[in-house]
Amino acid sequence: MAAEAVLKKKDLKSDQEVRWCPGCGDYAILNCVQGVMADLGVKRENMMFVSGIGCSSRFPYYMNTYGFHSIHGRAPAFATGIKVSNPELSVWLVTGDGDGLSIGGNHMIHVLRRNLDINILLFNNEIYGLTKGQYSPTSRLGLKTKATPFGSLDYPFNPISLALGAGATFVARTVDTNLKHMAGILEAAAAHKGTSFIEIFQNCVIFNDKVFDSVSDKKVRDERMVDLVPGEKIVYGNDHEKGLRLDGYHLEQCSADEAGVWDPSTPTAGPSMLFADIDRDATLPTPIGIFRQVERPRFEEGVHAQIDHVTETKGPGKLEDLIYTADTWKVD
Amino acid sequence: MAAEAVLKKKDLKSDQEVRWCPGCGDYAILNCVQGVMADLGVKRENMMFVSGIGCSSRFPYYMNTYGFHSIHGRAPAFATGIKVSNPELSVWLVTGDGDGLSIGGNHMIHVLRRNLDINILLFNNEIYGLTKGQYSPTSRLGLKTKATPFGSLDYPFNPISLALGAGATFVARTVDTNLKHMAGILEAAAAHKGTSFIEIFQNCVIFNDKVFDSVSDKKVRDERMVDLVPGEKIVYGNDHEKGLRLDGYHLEQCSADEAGVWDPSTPTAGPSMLFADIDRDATLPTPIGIFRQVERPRFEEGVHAQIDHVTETKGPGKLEDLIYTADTWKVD
Amino acid sequence: MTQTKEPGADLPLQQQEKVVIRFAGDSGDGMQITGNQFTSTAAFVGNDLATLPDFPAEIRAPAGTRPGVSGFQIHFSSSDIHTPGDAPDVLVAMNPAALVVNIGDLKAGGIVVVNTGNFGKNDLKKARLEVSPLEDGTLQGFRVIEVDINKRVADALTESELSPKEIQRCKNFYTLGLMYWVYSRPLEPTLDWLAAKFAKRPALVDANQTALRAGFNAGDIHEMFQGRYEVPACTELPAGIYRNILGNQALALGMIAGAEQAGLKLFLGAYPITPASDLLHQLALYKNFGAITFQAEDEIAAICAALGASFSGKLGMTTTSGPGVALKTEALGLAVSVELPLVVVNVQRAGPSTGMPTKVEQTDLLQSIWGRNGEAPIPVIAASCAADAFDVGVEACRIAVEYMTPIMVLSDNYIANGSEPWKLPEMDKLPKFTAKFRTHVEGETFLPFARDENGVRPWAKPGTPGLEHRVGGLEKEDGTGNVCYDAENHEKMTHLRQEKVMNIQRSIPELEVEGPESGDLLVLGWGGTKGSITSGTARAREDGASVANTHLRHLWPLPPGLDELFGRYKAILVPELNMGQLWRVLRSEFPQHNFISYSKVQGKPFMSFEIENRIKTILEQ
Amino acid sequence: MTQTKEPGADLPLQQQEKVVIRFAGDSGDGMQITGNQFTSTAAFVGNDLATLPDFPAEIRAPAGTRPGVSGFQIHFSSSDIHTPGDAPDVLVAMNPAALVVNIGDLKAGGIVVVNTGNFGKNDLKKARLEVSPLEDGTLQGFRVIEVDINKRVADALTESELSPKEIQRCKNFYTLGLMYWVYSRPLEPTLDWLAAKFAKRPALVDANQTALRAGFNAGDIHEMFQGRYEVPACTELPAGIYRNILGNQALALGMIAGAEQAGLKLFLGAYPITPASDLLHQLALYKNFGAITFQAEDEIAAICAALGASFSGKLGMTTTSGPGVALKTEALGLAVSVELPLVVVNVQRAGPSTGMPTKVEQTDLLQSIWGRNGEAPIPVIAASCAADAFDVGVEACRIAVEYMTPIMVLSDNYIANGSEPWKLPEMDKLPKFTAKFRTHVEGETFLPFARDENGVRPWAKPGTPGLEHRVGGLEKEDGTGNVCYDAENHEKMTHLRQEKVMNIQRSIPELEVEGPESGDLLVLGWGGTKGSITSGTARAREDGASVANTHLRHLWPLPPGLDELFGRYKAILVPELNMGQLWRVLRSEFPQHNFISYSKVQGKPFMSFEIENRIKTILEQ
Ligand SMILES: Cc1ncc(C[n+]2csc(CCOP(=O)(O)OP(=O)(O)O)c2C)c(N)n1
Ligand SMILES: Cc1ncc(C[n+]2csc(CCOP(=O)(O)OP(=O)(O)O)c2C)c(N)n1
Ligand code: SF4
Ligand code: SF4
Ligand SMILES: [Mg+2]
Ligand SMILES: [Mg+2]
Repeated sequence: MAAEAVLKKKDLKSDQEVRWCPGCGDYAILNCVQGVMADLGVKRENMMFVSGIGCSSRFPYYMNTYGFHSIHGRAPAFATGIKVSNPELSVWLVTGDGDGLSIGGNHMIHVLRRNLDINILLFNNEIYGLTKGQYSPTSRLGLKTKATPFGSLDYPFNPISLALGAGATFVARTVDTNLKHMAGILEAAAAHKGTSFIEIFQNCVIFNDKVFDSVSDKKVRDERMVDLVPGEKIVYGNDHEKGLRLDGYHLEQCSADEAGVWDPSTPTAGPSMLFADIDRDATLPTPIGIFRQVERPRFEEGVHAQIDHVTETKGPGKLEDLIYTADTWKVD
Repeated sequence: MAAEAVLKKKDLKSDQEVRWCPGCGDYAILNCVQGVMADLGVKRENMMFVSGIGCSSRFPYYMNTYGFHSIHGRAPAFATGIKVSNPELSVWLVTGDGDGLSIGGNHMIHVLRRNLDINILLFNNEIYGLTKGQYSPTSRLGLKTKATPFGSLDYPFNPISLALGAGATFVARTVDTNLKHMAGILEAAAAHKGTSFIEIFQNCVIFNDKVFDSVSDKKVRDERMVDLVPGEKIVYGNDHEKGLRLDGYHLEQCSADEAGVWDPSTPTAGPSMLFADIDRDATLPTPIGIFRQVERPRFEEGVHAQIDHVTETKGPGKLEDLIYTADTWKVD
Repeated sequence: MTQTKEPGADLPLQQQEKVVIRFAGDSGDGMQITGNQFTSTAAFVGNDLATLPDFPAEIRAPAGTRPGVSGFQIHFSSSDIHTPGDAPDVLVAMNPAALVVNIGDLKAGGIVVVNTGNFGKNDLKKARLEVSPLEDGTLQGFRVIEVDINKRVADALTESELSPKEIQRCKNFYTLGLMYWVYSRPLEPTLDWLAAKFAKRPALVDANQTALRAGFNAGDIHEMFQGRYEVPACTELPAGIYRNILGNQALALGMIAGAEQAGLKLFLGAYPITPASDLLHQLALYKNFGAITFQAEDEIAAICAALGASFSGKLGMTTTSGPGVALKTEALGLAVSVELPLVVVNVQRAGPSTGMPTKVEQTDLLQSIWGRNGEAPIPVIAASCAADAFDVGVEACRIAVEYMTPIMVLSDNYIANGSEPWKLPEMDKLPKFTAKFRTHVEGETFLPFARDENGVRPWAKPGTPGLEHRVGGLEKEDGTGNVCYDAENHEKMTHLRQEKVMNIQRSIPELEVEGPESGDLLVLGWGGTKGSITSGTARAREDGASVANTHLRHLWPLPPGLDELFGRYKAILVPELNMGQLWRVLRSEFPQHNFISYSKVQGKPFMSFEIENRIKTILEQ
Repeated sequence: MTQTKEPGADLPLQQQEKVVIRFAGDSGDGMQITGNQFTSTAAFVGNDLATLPDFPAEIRAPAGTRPGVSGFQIHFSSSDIHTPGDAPDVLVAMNPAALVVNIGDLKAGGIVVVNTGNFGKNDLKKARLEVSPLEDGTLQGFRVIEVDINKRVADALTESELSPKEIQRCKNFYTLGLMYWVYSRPLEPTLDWLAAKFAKRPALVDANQTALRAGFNAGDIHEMFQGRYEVPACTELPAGIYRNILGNQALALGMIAGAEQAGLKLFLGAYPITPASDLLHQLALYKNFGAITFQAEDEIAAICAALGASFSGKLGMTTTSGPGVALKTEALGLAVSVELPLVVVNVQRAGPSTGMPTKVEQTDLLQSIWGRNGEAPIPVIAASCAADAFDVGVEACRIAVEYMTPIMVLSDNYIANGSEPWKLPEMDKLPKFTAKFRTHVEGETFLPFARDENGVRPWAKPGTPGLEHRVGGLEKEDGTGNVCYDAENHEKMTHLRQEKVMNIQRSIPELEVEGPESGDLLVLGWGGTKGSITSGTARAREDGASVANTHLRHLWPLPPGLDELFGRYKAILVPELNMGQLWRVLRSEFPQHNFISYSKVQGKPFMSFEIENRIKTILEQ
């Protein structure tokens, strides 16, 4: 599957002017994605970016690949049609917290359960950027926005928990300010056979600036975030001196030595959920990295296997046979 | 809040002929709901049943209360408008696995996160009854239906896991063949302040007969189901001799003595998820009962508190003041 | 138990040109199977025919109740017919509910066969009757044949190993046998069908075959009939190979045929909804054609997946009914904007809202043509009968592929579930319209929104090196397709999209009329009313009226030549199962002509006599 | 630093009747604030005025680029005006991109004020320019005033404690000061506004006030102008209290006023979408009116929650734009079926699909009237300008409540964001239409679908003892509302629903025309084109044309008396920002009259001169 001519990052930049606000976290993500994609060994003509509507959803215009900027919230359905129709394509879905979890929440959970081999990047800025700053389903309680001048009353989704509940097979989180981490997650997602769901903490400088800073700011992030790496100990801290482990049904902080080893592929999603539900405001560090990674049959695989199987047993369909069945009669 | 005249079950039967197939599990549920509602101490005029479209969704027609048989999948949105508009009402939402989890999945997860004080009864028969037998998002892989003559390829949702992932505050499961259990769960749901989500295993005699029999048939159910009762040991078996307990990140079978005590109100939904993800086909028994029960502010409560607060600080709105502001000028 | 002497051979045998029978019973009585078997045999005999089932509302009502009544009407004939018939000649009623629900439709003097075995006290109560309709004068003016079918079946099957309950399930074949006798039909097709159907349960084969024969041979009943009838084969049908077909079946075949003719694989995204679900069910069988069927989580996902599939180079389709179309509206607008082929089928049912899902209506025409935000023109075509649905399916694919456009195909509940003989197409005469994918850059750069002489843009699918491009719902620059907010460009693109759709007119034939080339009245219909209009108008014409009739397949754009055609008649009568939707379109397109709306909104098709009477009333004025 | 002698007092002061200024700069340059301040001051002075912002596409484009240009146009006058003006008299361009994007619109011989501080190499590059438009002849034929505003602001604020970056942000007030000088405007309103706005940051107040005064006092620049102008207060406006208002603001006020007049609390279910979001934002402020605003997960949930709220006894409303209406279609059908009040607002934007969300269009009319499955009639009304939006909001509530019906209110991007003086209503003259809830059973049983003389059913809300009832989307039995599949009942209900909506006509006044009572031409518009039509037609009339104009608020049902009205003119010109949608409706309703469609689909409003010219062209033929 290696590309014939080696792709360069710049080959993936389209001729369209990138039009996000100066300072928007989207730029970093675009940059990182272009880098990772160039190295995937996928031919450019087999790359497909699908999105809904939102600032984040303008993403496909900036990728010099095939792209579909669809309608608000529906990208998972488009991606499904595209991937099932052509399983050869490397399909990437870009969406926002509004696009993917508000209007598009249903398609999102359904694509996760169906487990098509696509990669979903959810740019979570906890706000509606494109429509100029209303609260989203991930906005914190009490957030004052144009639509909630006295504070939001909607308890937010935790995108990771939601994905786990929907039965997702690959669930991860990364941050727009840590491109090395992001690249690693993108690569793991690309390698995963099945739907990969990646929540990216993304800063919207205009309408929700610094909302993740309490955990993701470079100054505090080592202390306030913990990277879940499959097969490795769950440690964090400036000197990797702290860890997390299970105490009965709860997580607790411990020393690095006592830390548990992370296994994102337990039979149930219960353990992943323990970590997912750690809130940014909690004393425990906010987990990033891979929350869950399990194997399960892919939808498009099943579809084509069934087609092949039926074609094998019945023989390739002949239109004439379908029309001229046994129950015919002749009029002269 | 006690009703003035004592309500009888028969007062809650409407004059409309009940029109489900003979033998349908829906009858038992209707019967149980009418019984429980009569005893709730709620006035009949304050009872409100809302539904979408499906066999199950005909439910409101048979309740001699206020009712709204709405459109497919949207009942949670109607219920939201109704409950927020009049928090006095006891709102019950009846839906099916298709109505509530296929077309209506998004509204479902959003109502769960908002946590309005309503009660959701999801009649899960793992099939579309009303449209005569297509597979639903809870149908088992491989199920042959009219729409999947060669077997379904859609990995199903686990409604309990999905509700947990969405942040539901009360999540339970019961069975149409165990009315005593169902009544207990309905009562607990009614008492819960917040959205109660109840999955009911419901048999569709016509299109998916006996699908839950492997766990719910009277002959096997004591061995194949375990009732999660808050504060009680997690035991099951014909003689209550078996139990479940946590072993690291996993659940394991043990003796009744060694069984864990069930706590559905842990800070994270991780433990609930461990139980939710036990499949009917697993060796462990299928849990019913209360998976989760936590307190969280209710949406409608917040809405009215905000209205009251703003009205207090600003004074009751006067239309004239809104129109005649400071920036006016006069033309003579 | 082979039959030696034809029972009742002594009774007079009368020839009839056409007969309408309605079988009616409880949902559990197997009336649909009975009707279908009678239909197959009529086809086997060579009759022209048309059928219409009358399902109860979606959920099975309790046995024996009025809402639980299931009916099946067949019209079979030795001459060319167009509808399942107005009033039945014969009503077979398996219980009191079936009797009272249907008796009103029976022709005066018609025959009613009643299963008295089901007229007990309890049965009457279930049907909300206090006195038996057999005794209260309800049946006055009809020829009543009373038979205790319950008992007769039990008697005939005393030797069967089946349980009494199972034995009672053979009642419908007893009844069928009886009707076969009355209309001198051969038993073989049904005997064969039973043998194949229950191949794995010989006891069932045996019992049902025995019941069928017992009904056929029931000598004493035969005497109650005043004779037997014969409806000879139809000789008016054009020569060819025929097959009986339901509208939904024909449409599904047309859709798969259309994809084949385009050289494409079909991708169906669908969400079940009455009465469109059978299209999904049937297309799901065609896996060996490479057809992909995807039952989506809702109607929106269904159309979006289909449009995604079209982007990928499949022929995307989606099938639904009115409430589903409502949900697809936004995505349809996107399909207009990105200019990809997409076939959208609306099997109409009675509205508004959930309405009456099992009843027929033509109330979605204006929604189809104009029901989108922005200027979002799409072509709209409609099937006129079960057999026509095949051609319409193919035509939809042609237009979608040749013009890179979404297209709306209208069918309805009446067409979908009605059946009639279908003259099978000659395979090499099916229209060809192979989809042409762009495979490489022609010229400097690839312009995804450049246009050919028909105003159609090129189709380039992912996987093609060098043609990488992006599409979306924002306004596009002419040619490049880049996002563009320029004022003149927007106006130009709006006109280009409109013109492209109007250009389809060039590929549509002019209408042909039946009847006089000019005259007092032209009856113009669309969709499933064709049969009634054709018969009704023909009858009026036979009675000397100066009236012609014609029928629209293409609703938008309309076929060429209409202005001239309309000018040849003093008035144009437009019968529709709605409040006058085509009539509105025509008035706004051709204000110079005189259109008269004939509206019926009862969830029921037009009867031929209604059309005939309306014509006469108008011409008398 | 108080001002002693008016700077430039020696220059000639000229009176002008009306002036159009356009401020244009980068999104970050604060042009909207500048425009709004100029507007407030014009209102303060007593001018009639109309404004129109021209936002860039939704996302902020990189600074200095063409897509990043933000504009604001104000038309202020001493006489009655109707539009924000056709071609500006003055263009203020803060950078090269703003200059090239807007220069084409400037009146021949107009003034262009250029901030030369932003015309460096890099600035030109960002605007994709190779040579400076100051040098390549672009500005030939205009009066060019070059000022290095960057430098002047820096100079004026040397003593400020603000950072250089912050100082540069005061540029817009310098510019505003300059324009205030040119048009002899008082500084006080803006000085006061600044003091209030930045009360918490005195340094900002000081810097901006200083910049404003510096612009006003910039003696050397004044010399470049050939004089100052004065636009005196407008004396043509009817007496009353006025306030400047944006269309979205006025509509939100109308909605809350309508709910109050009905004695109901408002429940708004909404999902953000440009350009309707501000309605949600504004109504969210009215908590002390008991108004509930609910930002739903999508448009479907928004309308469903609103309809649920109406069932509960609130006045349910939902606000959106075209793509959102598409999604609400199914629920709208349900609202028709259950017959509950519901106000649906569509602030139209350019389509199809996502289209051009920040541009104006009137392309959703046919969708509004006919875009639903089944026969699902609803009333449709439209606002004609910012101030009118208030009345239309109230009228929508009246119709919804009095007729128990969903209603579609059309506004558009032009009305929504344009402002004009609004003559405030006298509170006691607002229409009253108190909602009447049924509180107890009248007669034997409660019949939720019984009707009064207008065909309207009773409203009974949960919580009322004895009136428990169920509603839904299945067809209902006349009177009882029980589910009913009866054929005649369905036809009856279809007609009853239709008649109820048509009955609304009785409560609508006849149209009044401006101009001759009969003549060659009537110009008939609807929605936001009223200003241009009124001005353009008046000008044609002044030039002697026999032309009148009138405007529709009620699009469905249409007002009474139209047939007679149309008969008084030889032809009716129907200008619309679409491909002729009202024109189609009129043709189908009144085929006997001669309607001429005038279509513009550029995402831009009509200019008055376009209307004037079209009238003249038609009359010359
Ligand atoms: C059907 C429809 N409804 C609403 C909108 C308006 N809209 C566009 S993007 C958006 C939300 C964007 O939020 P998010 O997905 O978080 O993206 P972001 O801009 O924050 O990246 C909304 C409400 C639309 N385009 N279409
Ligand atoms: C918009 C729309 N799409 C589709 C349908 C058809 N429909 C009615 S009920 C139903 C599914 C019902 O399944 P479920 O919710 O599981 O209810 P059940 O009948 O099994 O109780 C469908 C697809 C509809 N009524 N409306
Ligand atoms: S509004 Fe926010 S999310 Fe959108 S481009 Fe600007 S910074 Fe980025
Ligand atoms: S189809 Fe199934 S779910 Fe529906 S009423 Fe019948 S048995 Fe019950
Ligand atoms: Mg966002
Ligand atoms: Mg179901």
